[in-house]
Amino acid sequence: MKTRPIVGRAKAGNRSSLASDEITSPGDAVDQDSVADQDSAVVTIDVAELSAEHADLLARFTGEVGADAVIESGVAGRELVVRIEPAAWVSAALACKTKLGFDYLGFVAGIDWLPTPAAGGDDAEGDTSAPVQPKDMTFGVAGSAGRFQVFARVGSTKVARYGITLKADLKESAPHIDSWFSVYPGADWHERECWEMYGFIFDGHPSLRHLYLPHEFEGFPLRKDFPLLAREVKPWPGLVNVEAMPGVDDEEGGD
Amino acid sequence: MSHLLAIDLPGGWQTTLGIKTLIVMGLIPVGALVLGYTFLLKMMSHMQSRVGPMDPGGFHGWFQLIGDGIKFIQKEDIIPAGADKRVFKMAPAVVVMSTFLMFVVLPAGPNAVVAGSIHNGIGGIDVGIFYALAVSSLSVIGVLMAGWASSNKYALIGALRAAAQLIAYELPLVLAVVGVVVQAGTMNLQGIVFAQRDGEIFGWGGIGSPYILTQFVGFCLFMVAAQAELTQPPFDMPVAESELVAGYMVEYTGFRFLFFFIGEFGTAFVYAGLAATLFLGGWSIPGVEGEIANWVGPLVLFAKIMFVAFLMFWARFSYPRLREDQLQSLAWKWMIPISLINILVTGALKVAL
Amino acid sequence: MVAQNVAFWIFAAFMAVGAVRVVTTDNIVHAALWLVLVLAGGAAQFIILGQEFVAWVQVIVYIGAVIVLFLFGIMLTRAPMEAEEKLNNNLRWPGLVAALLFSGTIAWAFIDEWGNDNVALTKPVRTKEVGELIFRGYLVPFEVVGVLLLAALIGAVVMARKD
Amino acid sequence: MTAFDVDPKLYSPLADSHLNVELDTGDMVLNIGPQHPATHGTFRLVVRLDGERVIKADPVIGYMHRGYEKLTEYRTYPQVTTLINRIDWLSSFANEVPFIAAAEQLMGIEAPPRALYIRTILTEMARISTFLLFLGEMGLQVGAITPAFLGFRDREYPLNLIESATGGRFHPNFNRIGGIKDDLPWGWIAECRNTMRKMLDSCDIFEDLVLGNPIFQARTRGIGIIPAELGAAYGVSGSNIRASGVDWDLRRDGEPLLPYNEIDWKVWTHQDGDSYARYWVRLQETRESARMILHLLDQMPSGPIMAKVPRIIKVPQGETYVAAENPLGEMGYYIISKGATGPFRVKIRTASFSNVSIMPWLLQGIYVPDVITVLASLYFILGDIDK
Repeated sequence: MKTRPIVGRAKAGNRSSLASDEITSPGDAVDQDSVADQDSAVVTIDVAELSAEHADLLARFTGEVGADAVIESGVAGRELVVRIEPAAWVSAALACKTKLGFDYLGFVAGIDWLPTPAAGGDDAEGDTSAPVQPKDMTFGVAGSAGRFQVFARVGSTKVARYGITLKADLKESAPHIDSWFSVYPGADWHERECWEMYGFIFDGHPSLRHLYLPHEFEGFPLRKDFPLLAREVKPWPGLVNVEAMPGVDDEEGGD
Repeated sequence: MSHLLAIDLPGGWQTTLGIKTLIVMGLIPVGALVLGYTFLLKMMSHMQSRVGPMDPGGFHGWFQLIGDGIKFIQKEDIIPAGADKRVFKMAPAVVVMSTFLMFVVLPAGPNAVVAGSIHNGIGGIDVGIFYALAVSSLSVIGVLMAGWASSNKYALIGALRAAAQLIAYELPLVLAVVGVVVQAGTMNLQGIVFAQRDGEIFGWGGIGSPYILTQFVGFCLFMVAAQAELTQPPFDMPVAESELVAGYMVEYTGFRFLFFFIGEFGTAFVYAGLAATLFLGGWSIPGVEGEIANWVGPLVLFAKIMFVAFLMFWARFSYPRLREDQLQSLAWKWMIPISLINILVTGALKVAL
Repeated sequence: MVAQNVAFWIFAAFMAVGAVRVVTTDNIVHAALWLVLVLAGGAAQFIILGQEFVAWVQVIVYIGAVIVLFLFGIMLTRAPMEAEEKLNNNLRWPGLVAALLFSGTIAWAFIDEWGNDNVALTKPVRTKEVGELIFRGYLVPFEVVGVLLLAALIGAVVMARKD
Repeated sequence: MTAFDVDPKLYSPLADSHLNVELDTGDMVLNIGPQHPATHGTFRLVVRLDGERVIKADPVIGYMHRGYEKLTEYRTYPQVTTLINRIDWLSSFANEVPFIAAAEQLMGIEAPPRALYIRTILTEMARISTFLLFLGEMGLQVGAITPAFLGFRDREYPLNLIESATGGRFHPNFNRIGGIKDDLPWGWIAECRNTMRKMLDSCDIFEDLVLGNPIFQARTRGIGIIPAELGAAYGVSGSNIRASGVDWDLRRDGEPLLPYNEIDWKVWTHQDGDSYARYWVRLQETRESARMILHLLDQMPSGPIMAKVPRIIKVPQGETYVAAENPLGEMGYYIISKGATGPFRVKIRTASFSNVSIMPWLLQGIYVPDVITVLASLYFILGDIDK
């Protein structure tokens, strides 16, 4: 995977005076010791040492969470992705927040690895507007045990520039996982969204209820087997092979 | 029989009451219109670089206000289903009535007084200013009626705020006037005008003695309190459109809303008139005496009213809104003590000099 | 004098209707609004008597402040929109008896004291005279009333404070 | 746990859901919204009041939910940009940038420098137009109507520039994978310089008229304080967290999507974390953006505006997360691609969603008027919450 090289590093002079004592000056090479030191507030990474950075972060993460909990890891773009045991979901978050300096919650979301069905169903003719997705079930970075995964990204307002993405597998029959609410209170809404969109149940969440959808809504819209009704009912506008709308002259419809 | 109908009220209330009522009823919409036109539309449009109100009709958007009026009149009159209909309908009338009653005491010339007459030598009601402030407090009842009868929580909160605010600012308003009353030695508005016209500053009577010079503290207090009584920014919590949508007026539409609107601007006109009369010498202007003053007087008064109203609307369009508790603490912790001190000092000087 | 008598009776009729509605209406806000009518009638009666100052004191204090505080309190605490059944109790007859007794006593006292005297209505009472009465003749009662009100105010504050 | 423990009782559903909201004696449940001038759209805030004091607040969102995360799975990459334009509709251009950058990153394409510069300029211009609206709107929410009109007036200038460069005032859809659609029109740069000077002047006006007003200060100082630590745990980002003293700006600290580090600029922070600080920070950032644009115009490189891009855009298999500092905060896209012409899954991380999620904690125990100033100072766009 190719990444764009970093054009340059942020200038030290750009920092506001409020954090001036925490600045690493631009010329400093990244000191591995200081990176390993958890007290150091700012870590700048260079593109050449990217993988080393990730390895170091992974090592620190594994040290905090325990080697048993980490299943697989990988790099997505510029970010470290770690797949962990679902049982370690909350303890990993706690370690990230308290030990690794990831004080900032990016998001909590779900993935359904089932292949995207073709718009309008498999027998839909002519609706070529939607992208054709592969029909086999493949998993992304750091893999997956099954169809459902929950993934979350935590960032840092102090350790600049990168975050860590955690993934955990969920059983398809009973997608349960512990809530992050007690660690990151901001997970509240994200988990509610994830619950209503994927049906993942976050144990320990104070009130899992609908966030976006009406409270009588049934089904989990972001699951891949939930049809996008708009495309079922009405084909993509602009398609030539369209059934004439009622009232339109049939001869011109050309169906 | 005629004697029976022409009820002999004391204080000269009976004098051609009907005709004068008509005049007043004509004056209020005109006053409201003038203020609405000059300040709401034109001054505000200039201050805020507005395009819309400057456009209709060509020159400076002169047609805008008429268009607004037409719009209000043709709008549907909606009464909420849960409303207390009788009270709901009555509320705007109560507010406007309070404004109407205030109008009658403003003297516009030596003999041009609506209420009160020659009974006591100078015309006007004996308790003029006190009367005006008393009837102005009636509008609170209308506001509370409107807020409660609308069956809307925003309206209710707006009405509660209005009540708390109007009660709190009634006191500094009255106390600010007391200084003037002490200095003039009368509560008759006409008498206060005469006192200013005939007064002297350190023995020099060239411009009379407009009380804005001697009662400047009182003037400031009066203007602030009047602004609060009018529920204009920075004291517009009862209508606070960004918080309470429109407060007690939220459920009113069309003509009933127009009533509130006329009441608002009409009352602004009256308060400006009271301030002009109490502190700026009212209709009197140095050098104009005798019968001619009856004709020049209204124009002079009008000019002074426009000046005071300009100050009011300037503040209205510039300032943000205070919070309810800040408003209360301003009234009770600052304005009332200051006005009491003002009265004390005025009284002491009055006795000493 | 006829006109004033007629006016008196008209206002009195309004006040009587208003007073009855105050106690019979099921809606507590309506009761307060009917009370406005009664108090306004009172102010009108004062004007007929030539007491302008007292009339406007009646308006500013009772209508502008007391009733507003009533309404304020009602709306702040519960703001009932509907009529309440529990508002009226079953003490109408004792109430009527008490009212008749009271008005009878007052009427007897008035008639006994003044009899057929006419009230002098030729000239309205000036504010100046009222002021002189208060601050010369009745200064001590005036101050006593002031202290009493202050005590009531402090008492109310003490009762209302939670801590 | 932090020092700012979150009371779980706070989260018992107050508005759960739309039915049977019982009135306690003395308390009053007030619906602020979904149609309310302070909510900038269809946002509903259910507050339980004791007098005018908020006991509990429960935001209800979703009135404008358009299901973009689902829709992106049925669109090709160029089609997705028209969708995400509508997320934060006040700064549409800024929405496109991280998505396009993510796609470029997965495809291994690099946009030429001139395109990056133009992207930066237009992003900053979107920031200026968004913040000018805020600077006026906040005045309006506090009760002063004049700033709102001045804000709308001054906002026209950057919008006109965006329109003349891209052809669209609100939804430019100007970014392409590998560059931008067109080069700047003739005379645009000179006009842009003039406008940016005008923007600096109008910032001075807001500083005098709103920020310097004692009533405004009395209304906003000490109101709605977001502690830095808790704010970060809630995911609050952008100017809101910088107003809490967190020196963190993705333009400088994040992935270098745009050439921000080639110019001289400053990240503004304020220590107070209250509504006033948020206004102050945004005002300074508006100024800083105008200065940045002037710098960028000075350094504008010449050259092509599009890189070599295949005719049919197919993004290789992979995952990436790219976030950018949008006017409202961190706007990120987690794109999972399976090698098709469209994404397999896009997680859209919007700024306002997280910024607003702190509200139940933030609004406890304050007065109704302060609710309005806090809402206004958090500055959310409904489309950014409901995506």
